[in-house]
Amino acid sequence: MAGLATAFGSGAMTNPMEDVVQHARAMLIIGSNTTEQHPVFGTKIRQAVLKRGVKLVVADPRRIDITEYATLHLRHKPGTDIPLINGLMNIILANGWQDDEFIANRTEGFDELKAVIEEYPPEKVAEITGVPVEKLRQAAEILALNKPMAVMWAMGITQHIVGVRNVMDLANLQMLLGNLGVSGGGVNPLRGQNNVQGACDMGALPDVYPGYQKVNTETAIQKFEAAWGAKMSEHFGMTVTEMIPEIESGKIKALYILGEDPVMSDPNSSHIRHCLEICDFILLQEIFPSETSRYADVLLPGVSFAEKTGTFTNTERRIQMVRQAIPPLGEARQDWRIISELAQRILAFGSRQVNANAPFAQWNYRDTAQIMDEIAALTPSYAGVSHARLEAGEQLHWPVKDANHPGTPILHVGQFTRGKGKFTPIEHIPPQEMPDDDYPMLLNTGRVLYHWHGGEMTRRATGLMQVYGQALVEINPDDAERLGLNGNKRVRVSSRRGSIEAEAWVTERVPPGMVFANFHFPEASANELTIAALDPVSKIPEYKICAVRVEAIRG
Amino acid sequence: MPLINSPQDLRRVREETLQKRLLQNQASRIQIIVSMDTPAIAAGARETMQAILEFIEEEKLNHILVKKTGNLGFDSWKPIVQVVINSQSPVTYRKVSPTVARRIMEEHVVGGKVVQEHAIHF
Amino acid sequence: MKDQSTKDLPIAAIVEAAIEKHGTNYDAFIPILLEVNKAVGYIPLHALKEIRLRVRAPEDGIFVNEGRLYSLSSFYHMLSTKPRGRHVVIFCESAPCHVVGGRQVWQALKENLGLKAGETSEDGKWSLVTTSCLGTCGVGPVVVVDDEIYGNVTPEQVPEILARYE
Amino acid sequence: MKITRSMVLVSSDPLSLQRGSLEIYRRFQEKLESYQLAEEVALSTITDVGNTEASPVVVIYPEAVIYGPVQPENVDRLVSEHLYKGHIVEEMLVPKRHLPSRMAWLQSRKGSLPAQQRILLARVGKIDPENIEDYILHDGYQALAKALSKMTPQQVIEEISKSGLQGRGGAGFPTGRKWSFVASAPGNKRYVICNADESEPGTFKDRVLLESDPHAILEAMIIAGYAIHAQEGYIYIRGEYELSQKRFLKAIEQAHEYGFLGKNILGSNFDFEVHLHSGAGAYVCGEETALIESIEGKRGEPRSRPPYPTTHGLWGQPTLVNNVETLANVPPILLHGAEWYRRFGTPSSPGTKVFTILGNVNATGVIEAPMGITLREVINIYAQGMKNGAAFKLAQTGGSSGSLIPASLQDTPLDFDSPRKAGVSLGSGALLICDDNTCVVDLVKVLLRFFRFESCGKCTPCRIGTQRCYETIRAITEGGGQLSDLDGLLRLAEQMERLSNCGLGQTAAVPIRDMLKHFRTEVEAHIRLGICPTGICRMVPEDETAELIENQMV
Amino acid sequence: MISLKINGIPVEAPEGTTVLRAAEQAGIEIPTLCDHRDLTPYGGCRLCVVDVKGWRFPMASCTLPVAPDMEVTTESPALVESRRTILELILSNYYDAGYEDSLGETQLMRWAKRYGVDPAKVMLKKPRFAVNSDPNPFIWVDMNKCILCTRCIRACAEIQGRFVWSLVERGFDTRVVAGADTDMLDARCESCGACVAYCPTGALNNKMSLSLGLPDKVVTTTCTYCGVGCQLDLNVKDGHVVRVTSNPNAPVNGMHLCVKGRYGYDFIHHAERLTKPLVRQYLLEGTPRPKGRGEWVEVDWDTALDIAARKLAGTRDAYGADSVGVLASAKCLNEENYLMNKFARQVIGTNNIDHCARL
Repeated sequence: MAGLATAFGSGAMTNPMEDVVQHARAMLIIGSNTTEQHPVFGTKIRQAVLKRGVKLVVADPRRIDITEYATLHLRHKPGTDIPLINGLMNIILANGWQDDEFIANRTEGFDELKAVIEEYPPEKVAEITGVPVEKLRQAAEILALNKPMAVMWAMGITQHIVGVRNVMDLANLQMLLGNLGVSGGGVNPLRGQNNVQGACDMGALPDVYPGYQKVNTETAIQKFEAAWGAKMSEHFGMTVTEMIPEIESGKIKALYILGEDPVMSDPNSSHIRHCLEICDFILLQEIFPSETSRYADVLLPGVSFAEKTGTFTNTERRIQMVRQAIPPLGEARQDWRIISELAQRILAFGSRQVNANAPFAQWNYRDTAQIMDEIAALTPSYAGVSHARLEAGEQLHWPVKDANHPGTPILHVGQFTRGKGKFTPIEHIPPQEMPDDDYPMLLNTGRVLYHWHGGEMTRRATGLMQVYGQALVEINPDDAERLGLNGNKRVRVSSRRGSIEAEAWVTERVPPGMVFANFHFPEASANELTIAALDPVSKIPEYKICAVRVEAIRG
Repeated sequence: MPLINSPQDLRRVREETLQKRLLQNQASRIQIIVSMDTPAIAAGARETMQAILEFIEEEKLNHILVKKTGNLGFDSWKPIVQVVINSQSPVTYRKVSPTVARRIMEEHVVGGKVVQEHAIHF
Repeated sequence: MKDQSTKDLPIAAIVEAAIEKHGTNYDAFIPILLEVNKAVGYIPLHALKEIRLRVRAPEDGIFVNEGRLYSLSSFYHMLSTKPRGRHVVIFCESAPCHVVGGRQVWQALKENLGLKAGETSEDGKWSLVTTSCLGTCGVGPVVVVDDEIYGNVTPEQVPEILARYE
Repeated sequence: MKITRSMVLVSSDPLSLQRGSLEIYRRFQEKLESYQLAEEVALSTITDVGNTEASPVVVIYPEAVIYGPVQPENVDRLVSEHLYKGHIVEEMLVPKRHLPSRMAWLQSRKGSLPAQQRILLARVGKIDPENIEDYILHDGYQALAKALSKMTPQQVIEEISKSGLQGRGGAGFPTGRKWSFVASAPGNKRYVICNADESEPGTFKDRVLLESDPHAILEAMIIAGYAIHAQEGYIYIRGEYELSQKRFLKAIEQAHEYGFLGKNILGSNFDFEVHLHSGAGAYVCGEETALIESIEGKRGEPRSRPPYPTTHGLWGQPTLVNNVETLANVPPILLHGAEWYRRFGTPSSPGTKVFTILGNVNATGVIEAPMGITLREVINIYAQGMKNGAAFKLAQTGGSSGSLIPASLQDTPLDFDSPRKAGVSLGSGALLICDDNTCVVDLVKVLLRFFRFESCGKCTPCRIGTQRCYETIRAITEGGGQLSDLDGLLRLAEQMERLSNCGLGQTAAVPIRDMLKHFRTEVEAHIRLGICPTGICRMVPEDETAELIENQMV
Repeated sequence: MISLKINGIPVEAPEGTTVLRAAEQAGIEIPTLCDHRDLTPYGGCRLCVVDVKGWRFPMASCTLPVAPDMEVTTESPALVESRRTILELILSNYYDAGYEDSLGETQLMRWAKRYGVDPAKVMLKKPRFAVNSDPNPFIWVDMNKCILCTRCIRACAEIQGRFVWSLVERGFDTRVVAGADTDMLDARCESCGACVAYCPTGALNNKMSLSLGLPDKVVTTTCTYCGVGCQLDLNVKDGHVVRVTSNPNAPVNGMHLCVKGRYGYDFIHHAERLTKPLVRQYLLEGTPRPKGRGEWVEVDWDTALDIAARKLAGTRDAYGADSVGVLASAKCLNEENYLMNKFARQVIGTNNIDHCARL
């Protein structure tokens, strides 16, 4: 969430979901297939439209389900989010719909923004994005004149080489309209997995300690060295999208992987396989054998969510209890126990200097409540969080500043974390790999309602497999006809990196020239095709766009 | 612009219509009114009307004005036809089948003699 | 039967014309269905889809799906969800017609057509259905064939009335 | 059919009876025989003449003269002079001053029919319904012009209130009060809805008005719109009434052309539009909230009340729903004034009522008579007696949901109060008159089949209750009834009346209750003796599919 | 606030509250089948009728708004009689094929018991519909138990926004069908199971849980799938999750869940679950790593942890802390992610820690 951090000083969904559905008068959903990826929130948005007549603008190249509820569907070309957003801002400025008071009091950098925005007149934007001028004007009017307006997005915005810039531009839009720090507004990135937010909050990132304390700052280093009793590294670590390729260069020799399946979830699977193959040592902690487990050396059985107690932090920064319902299966152990035991053993080898008297040097945890107390002690935004409060039924959105603080459902009320909100002018950069003569179609990737991520869990759920049992590649009827599919449903999709075979779903959900594939099924995972082009800041790969060739398989 | 834009307009239109009707009545000494509502049609009023028009056509009785109206009398009497001659009180006929209609045309309208067995006495 | 020929009927055009006349607001749903029923003889499923596609307008807060339209079609008895014969014979079976000889006329209809209530003949010529009062009780018993209404019907007249239709 | 040339009515209210009217009646029978007039002259009785000094009275048609007080010995002279020679016996006439309003209508002779009091039907049968000029010529749009130019909306409502007009849809709610509720209810928009979903079997008064005088209803809707500050009106005409729809649409078109609809009507700053909405074959849509649901493009399921449409109606806004006949009263009231209007009918039920007469009688159709007329009068004066001289057994009033009135109650005045007191209801004004060849169980079976068929299915007591009642009654007609069924039936009927969401389920119980109240012996005969006294019920199980009306659609 | 009296008890309720809800807030339970606090009032079943002073007939309390000085009586011999009639009528059109379900006592059976109506006596003798009439894998459809309360229809429309269910026909022939009388999935069902959650009779049931019996434990937890953070109840029997049910108090989602949350739980007990630590044969033998890493061997925890610890520590010591990469998990607990962060930074000494937030 680097984009939001630049603009506001902290990056997370600013408004709770319920606040958005209850109070927004207009919504912009861009790059989020909300009803399939965040189904319960998706249905709440539907109800906001049905019951309150909220004006909904959906910007998405695909005719996803939520477009049925949209007042307006902007079917812009993939990779043209920035010109689209700039174009909307251009129209807003031309009509004087911006919130001058908000801009004056709470932001900086407006003039620079304005200069760039002027470069994006509607006609030019229509040309780049493929959205007619008339629709751009309608969208701008709906979004500007129905306040508060909330923006929601997900991976459709971030999984581009310009992901961070996309996000910053959406932040620009919302500052321009004064929709920040208010109920029913905000910038709202929908976090994909159940505890992405929590994993980030907990410092499972190469550049920050828990609570986004930068690893290269003196205060943070001192704080954690004191707490953990060990010398801290002072430079940023590698992201997952860097670590695995760096195996090839020899920089990375060993991996400790907890419950992840990079072969399925990372771009350019065949290259990932190659890297893992040559890695010296891989420790994998999992609940199922996976595509990645083929490359592991030690496989430790962890447990599912039903077998442990602790907390998840959802997309709206709400910290909630997970409670153990059944004992761990077989000899499987709760993951926190495994990590602790492993840590204790490694520390016992003694080659690393650890001051055992430091307050949090030890790994002998009784339970996860005790771990949470440690988190609270070291993480300002979780300072007031405890299992006891949660068990008492308190609803806590971080930041929770102390044991009596009620939490912060809406961010940036009255003031941004960094003081003034910062406008950053954003210029359009085309995607890394665009269709050409050899690979004439564009591949978009994502998930479907019935499956989850690499499919490790959902492919093992009988009913889900009955409804959606194999990978489907969405393809427009025009293309299907051009390819001579003629009822023959099998297609081969190839990119410069690999190829998959799958069943075609001929549908108008995708525009001509685009195919859409998911990465839930190992035998036809979209990530065999995707490109490992990364956003320079966030290191997020450009999953949403690469060039492919589609052929009918004669059978 | 609508035809009537004030209560005065309404009065005027009414007067004009009245004059028009008086002229019409002078032109058409004989008027035949056929009840044309759903039960009348169900009982065969369309055929009756047809028979009357055919008779007029055949006999070239151009001075006769045939009009339709809504519910005229009991349903059990339908089809119902009224004959008005010289603006005198109408004679109402019940159960006017096409055959009866022709008889009424011949005997009453042309012949001036009321067809008693179909005339309503009330 | 009518369903066999619906493929040739311009359902989309029929729906379009109905929308032209009645608009796309919620209050147009039933009138549109009535028009389709009148033009096609019943409401084929693909007509429901055509209506949904043309009527649905989130920008005006109008949401509709086939299920709702089907539900309406089955609730209102002037609409039929099943194909009908070329000629539909409708008999009023309400009390006013019943007490003035409706029973006997109903028997005569069933015997002459060889059909029971709600049935369509195998050659697709006739459908026999009942209705509640048509408001023409003054000339009961009443039988309607297609758009023609017959009053004061006696059992003896039934064959003669039916013979008028090809 | 026998057409009588004259009709004699002898008063038979308690006072007249006390003064020997029975003897007068007997003498008439005798004399008509001896003058050989029995074939040409109908003889009947009339009740509640409301005049003590003149009773007993004798009314003779077609001259519509009233004699009184009449002594038995006068009868010979009346027969020989009036009925035989055709001279009115002037000196025996009731003096004008002794003629109260209750009697006055007997003398009036408007239209082509005897002694109707035509206010609503004044133009019916006189004008071409598709010709707006005809309407204008017959006082059309005068009331609207008066309202718009001389009255405030408030004054219009006051006038309607003063007239004592009550809703003619069946419930009899004071119209003026309803109008003022809607006018004062908070809302962004207000609507006028004319309920023309006339689906009660045997009721077709609205159809007659719509087919024969559509502009009158349209004018009334516009006036109502003005009174309650509405800009839009809907008329919901049942789908089966094609001709009504056609004529009303034409009326709307003409009214636009002439400037009675649209912007700045008659130069005022009042705008009004009317939409015609067709029903599609559902009796229950006659219920006002079901009708509103239907306009909104939903299944015609009645809403729960309160709240009422007066505050939460069409699209959730305050809505005035009036029946066609109710609205038809509005222009004459405004044109002639509330005082004039109250001269008709009874003090508690002013005005006239349009009745539809059906069944085993000589004349069937529509009539308009003052409120308070009795069933006996209707049968004998208007319906011209029972067909084929059969005996009157019962009448069903107000369509399927009305009461079964046995012969013993035929002198109950038909107004809003009296039938209620006698435990019967006036309903929509349909009078289905049945002779003694009618089996009451068979009739009630037909009615229950109707309800089962027309229930919307929303609430349990109606949806399942009508089916269970139908099954039980059907079993009785097929020889499978048990005496204990009758108690169960009555209990279920009572609960249906208590618990149903709308009038349909509530009134479905009425025929059952009336049947068991007035005709229990006949019902029990089916069960105890295994026979149908009239021979109508076959007393054997009938072919299920032939009788059941599953999935029937027009 | 509007003041009224229910069973003589003064009650205050905001304008627009129904009598049933006002009573509920005052701790007075009024029987109902079609009403649910999450759904628009319907007024169909009529079980909730109450007497209101000034009204001749009982009123359905689920649709009746509170009014000032209203006096309501919720139970009386006449009302009991009425409720019994309603239940008898409902059950006279109900059929129980006798299969075991895992719902426990349905609301319908609860009221039947309370008002002394014996379903066995009044119910139909044979089914009117197929007992399992829809082929979808999640939702058991047995319309013989449908009482037309329309909660499923309203749940689908007002919560899921999918409009799968609707009523067709009318009167006694009224039925609930999916779409234009088709299969649920054809009617664009998203299998969220909201209709099941709100069904008061078991006409809609959880297919996967049928005949698994009643749970001996119910645990409220947070869903493991997307970032919305729905809470749900795991129903546990003999150490197995047999069903997921809605928890009405879930702060984010209330009674609502999606298909994965409600029906995607059977991976928990899937046969492929890893239940023993595994290490490659070569690690036990101390031989070089073969191509393809060789065979897996089941070992005890000590062995596995020991090998893992030695290898990681060895790598760190041989190639420096930054030669080790740590991948935490967005599927795991905050506490576990914290430990992974601490592990990388304290135990290994590297900032090479990440997880799949980007993916």
